[in-house]
Amino acid sequence: MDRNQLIKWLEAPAKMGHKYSLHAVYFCTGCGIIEVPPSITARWDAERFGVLPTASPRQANLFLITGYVSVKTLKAIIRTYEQMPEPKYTVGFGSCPINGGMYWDSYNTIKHLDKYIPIDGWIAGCMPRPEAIFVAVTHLWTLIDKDMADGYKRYRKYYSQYRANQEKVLLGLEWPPLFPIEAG
Amino acid sequence: MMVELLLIVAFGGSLLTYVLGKLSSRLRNGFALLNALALVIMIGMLYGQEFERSLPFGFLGIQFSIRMNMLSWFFAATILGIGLLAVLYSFRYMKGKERLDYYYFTLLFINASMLGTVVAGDLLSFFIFWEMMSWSTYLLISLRGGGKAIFAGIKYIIMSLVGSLAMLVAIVSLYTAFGTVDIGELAVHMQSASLGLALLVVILFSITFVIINALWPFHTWLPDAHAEAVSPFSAILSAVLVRKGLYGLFLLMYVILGFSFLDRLAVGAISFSNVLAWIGAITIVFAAFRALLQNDSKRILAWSTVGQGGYMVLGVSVATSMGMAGGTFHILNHCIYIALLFFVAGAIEHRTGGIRDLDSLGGLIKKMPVAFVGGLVGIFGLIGLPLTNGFVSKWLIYKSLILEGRPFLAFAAFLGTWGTILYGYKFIHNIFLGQLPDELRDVKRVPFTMAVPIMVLVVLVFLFGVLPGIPLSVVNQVGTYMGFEPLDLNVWGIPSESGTLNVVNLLAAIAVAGFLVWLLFKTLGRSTRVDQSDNYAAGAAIPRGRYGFTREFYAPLYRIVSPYVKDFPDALFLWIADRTKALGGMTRKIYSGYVGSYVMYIVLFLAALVFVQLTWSPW
Amino acid sequence: MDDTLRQRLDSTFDSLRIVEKGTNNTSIAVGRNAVMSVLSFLKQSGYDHLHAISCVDWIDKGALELVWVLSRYMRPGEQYDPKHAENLLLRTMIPRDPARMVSSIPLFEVAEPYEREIHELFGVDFEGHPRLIPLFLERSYDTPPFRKDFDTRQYVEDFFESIPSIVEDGGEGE
Amino acid sequence: MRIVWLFLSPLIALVAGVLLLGLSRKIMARIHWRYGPPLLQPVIDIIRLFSQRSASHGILFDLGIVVSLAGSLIITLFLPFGNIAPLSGSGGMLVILYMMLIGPLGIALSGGESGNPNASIGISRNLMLAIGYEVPLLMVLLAVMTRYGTISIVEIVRVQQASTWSIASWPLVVSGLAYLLVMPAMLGFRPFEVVQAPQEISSGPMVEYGGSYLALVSIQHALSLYITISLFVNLMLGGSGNIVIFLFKMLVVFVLFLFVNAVFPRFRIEQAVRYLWRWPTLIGLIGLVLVALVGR
Repeated sequence: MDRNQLIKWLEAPAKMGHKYSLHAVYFCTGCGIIEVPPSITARWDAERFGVLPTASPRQANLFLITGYVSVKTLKAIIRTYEQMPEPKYTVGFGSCPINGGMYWDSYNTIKHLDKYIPIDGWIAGCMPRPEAIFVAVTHLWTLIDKDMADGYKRYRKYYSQYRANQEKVLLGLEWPPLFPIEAG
Repeated sequence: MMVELLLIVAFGGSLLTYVLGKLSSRLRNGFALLNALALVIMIGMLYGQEFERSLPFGFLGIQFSIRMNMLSWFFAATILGIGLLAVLYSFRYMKGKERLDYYYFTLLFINASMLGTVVAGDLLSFFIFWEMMSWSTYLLISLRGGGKAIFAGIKYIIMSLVGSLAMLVAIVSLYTAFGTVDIGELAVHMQSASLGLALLVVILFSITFVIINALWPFHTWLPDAHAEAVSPFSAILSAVLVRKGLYGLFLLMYVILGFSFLDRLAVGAISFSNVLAWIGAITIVFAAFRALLQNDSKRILAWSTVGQGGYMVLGVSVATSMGMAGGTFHILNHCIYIALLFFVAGAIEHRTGGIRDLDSLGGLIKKMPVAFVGGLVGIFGLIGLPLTNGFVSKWLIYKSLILEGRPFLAFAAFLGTWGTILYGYKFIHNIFLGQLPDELRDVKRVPFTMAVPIMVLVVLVFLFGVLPGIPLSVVNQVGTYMGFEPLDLNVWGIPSESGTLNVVNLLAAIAVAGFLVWLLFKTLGRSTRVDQSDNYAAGAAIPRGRYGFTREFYAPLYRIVSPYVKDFPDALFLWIADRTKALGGMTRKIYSGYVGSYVMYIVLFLAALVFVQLTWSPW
Repeated sequence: MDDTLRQRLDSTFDSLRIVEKGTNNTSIAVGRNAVMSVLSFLKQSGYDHLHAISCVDWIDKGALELVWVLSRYMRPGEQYDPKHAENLLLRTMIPRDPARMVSSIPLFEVAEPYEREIHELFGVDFEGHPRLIPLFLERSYDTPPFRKDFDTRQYVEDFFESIPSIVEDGGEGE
Repeated sequence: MRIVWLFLSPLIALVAGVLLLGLSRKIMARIHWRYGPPLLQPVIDIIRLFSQRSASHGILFDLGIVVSLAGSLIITLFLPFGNIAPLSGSGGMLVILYMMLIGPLGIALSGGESGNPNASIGISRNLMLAIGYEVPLLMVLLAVMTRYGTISIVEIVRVQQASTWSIASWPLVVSGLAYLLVMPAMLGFRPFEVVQAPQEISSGPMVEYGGSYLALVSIQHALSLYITISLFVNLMLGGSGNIVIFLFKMLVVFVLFLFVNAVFPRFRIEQAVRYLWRWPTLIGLIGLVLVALVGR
């Protein structure tokens, strides 16, 4: 550990903790999840970056949305995202969450995921290789360092817009709003 | 004069309650409470007194006598204390039920007759009070009426009758041998008694006391009785009434027989106290695993009553001052926390409209916080976690067993405790934790008059757990009365060379550590309170209705142990009862109502007589 | 399909068309009213495994075709022989509007999810189905989405593209 | 001096426990042919968790883990750490046995309050596993206590230092073998990792813990590793007067069971209990009978 790192640790331990302990929700949303097992096991070993899959969203702070998102999956994604404790980071993985990808003209697939939950970064490609996950992780480090990974703050701030979009596509949600929604 | 007055107030009060009940229910309730309170105050004033007195009337030339000493006082205090709380608790619990005059009368009458047994100075009056106690208990067990209640009552009374008969035979044989039934005189005479007589008396008395103490294999009446009895009476039944068996054992082993005689009652390694200890050990393990299989809140507690009786017997039968103190102290502790638990179970039953099935409860911690605290503390006491009273007595029992070199008995005691943890947690979890079902959304808090007994007992559990010196000094006096060396005591615990117990140190350590962790938790962590429905369900909103795991809480363990923990004694007794009934049916067939057959019987009988006379000529 | 079964089928039901293309590729086309009796007959003849119910939209003919995929593993009353294991398709045409069919749950309980699926994707109403509630879809569609006249491209443009982006302060939509 | 140790020994236990946790992840990674996280990864995780805002399900949800961690901290005062056991005079082995309950019981109550069935299943498995390994363990402990005729753990350590380690002495060697067999279950290692079982019941009792809750539970987990191993070292390997040697003994024991952990799959709970009630219990029983026959 060089001296810069040490100074950073002393200055902002919470931020550094978040950087080097990214625990991911192990939630298979689409076909892209097939790239995750090699990246967390012996071949690419994500644990050396502090990235570890967890069993429950309560314990996690990183959400990888891997692949296309159908309307039903979106519901589970929103629920899972809302149950993660703040600060939390989301990364869209593959081209489908970005703009629908090859499922653009599907009647039941979400096109732009960032209309429903905030996204801190994208990994483009169909499919991205596991190496891309590590590029994304290191990139996320930079974003956390510069306080630019602020999706959870944006979610809080523009919650009424997000909630309206979610309710529009899902025809209503079964759970009450996470944050109070101001009128208008 | 005080003791006579005590008995008069107790019995008179119960009768008067019945009479007053015919006038007004409020008057009856007030008087019952006042009566119970007066008795508690009187027994408080009697603390430390020791005397014996013959009453001015007699029966068949036998003088009735009553006496007061630390042993009697100890048991009388537990009886009257729990009695007072049970009466207070009954007001709301029994409200709106039928036959209330009868209920209060019987409740107070049981208390009075239990008091009678512990202050009786001779075996005859002991027997009379004992019978009064048995019969009134029967009446209260089957108070609710209906087939099950009557069955439970009959089961109890038959087993109790067997015990009473055994005791009667023992008393008569003692009387024929020594011409007296006074306990003090008998104690002197017994030292010169023959071994055969002593053995007979010991075995007969033990049958009585083991039955009433619900030890294996004579425990079978207790779970049924609890399932049917009303909760305040369940508290009395399992806290004090069952322990009359231990009072009897104390009387028999240490007052009438004494140490030197007990040592002589042995054949090789099989001595009386050894047999008793092993019965206790079997009881502990068997009851713990039986309780695991139960799914009814009161049946779980009933089986735990059976099991805890085993601990007391273990402690008592070790016959060192430490084991004795542990056993005696455990009687007091058990009486506190089991009454607490029955009060809690009763409160749940009262507020949820009679639900006792653990599968259909849940999440009540938010609705009934007082009951939760009571239940948690009671279970902690039952397990014997440090800082509760159960810990100190169990510590004494374990330690005496280990130091006496009886690891197998100690193992049984430990195993029972670990079983207790399992069913204790199940009790807490299935009633109070988890999701609140929709049907129980409108459950109200525990009513005040039911909360007061619960809170009093909660305080006592902690008080006796943190400052065990206070009750142990009383226990020490009981031990001294029975001829044991007094235990070294401090108000904070037990100093000893082979391992000191210091509960106040423990309390301080836990308090400091708890405070530090709490501080860390509060300063560093931030949290938001969320609703119970905001729960991880694999990304889905949780479904309506039940979202919990309560059914068959220990299913894998059930599958492993259930083939081995069948209630064999119960099946055996039921089989005997069945056969007896069948035999009765056959006997009834003899009386066919046809004169010819009667004539034939007579002729056959005469022929048999003639045949016998001709063959063997016995006459 | 063995000849005895074919003869029995022909003799029991009229207006039955059996098409056999090679081994193990047999389909029976029946009128919609005869479906239940043919299904029941086939079930008794050993075809007691319903794999799936499928639906095809013949928009030019103005009809929907329902297909029951059945399997048999042994002939009833005979020893097991791997040669007897066969698949069979039972097909019927129903009008597109109104699309109605009798539920086959009384014969095959496994039909329950398949019929729900066909109901929500093709808009076929199964009479006698206990709960025709959505199985996969979270949204409701004017035209059932698997029908050929459902324009997915139009739907995406009309609906998904109409959902607004999140408007943040000090900038256009994200 | 005693006051200093009163605060120092939980602290050392804490540090040692967290290091053991980090070491376990590193060694496991190396056995899997991975590079593995840094040694201090648990510390980073705990820092991260403390900075997160988590969800609370009620007062008992908070209190349960506080009590659990406090209880675990206190046991370290009863275990002779080297020669020092600040509170050893307050109850001996029996108190340790009971205090070891407070940790799991606190988490059980807290997890139960969360109202998640996964948590309840985990707790029920935890308690079943506990009664599974307590049967042989209690036999072992009773054999040790009967053999040395005391319930004071300091006394047990002193006798061992004067003569030989328990595990190397007749007849306690049999009990020592049983103890070795139940150690993985006590540590919660595979093949007995049924309580958390992340792939199966979403990490069991911990499913609803996030943020500072999970941080405290991780610390408690580290402490319970320390406690379990140090009890074994004290009872069987003779403890030590020297802290360094003591910790080295702990490390050896820990790494031994880590290798077991790394290569085994998971039992089902029923298989685990059946196993624990068969071989370790049998061996423990033989040990107890031998001790009862041989005497002190």
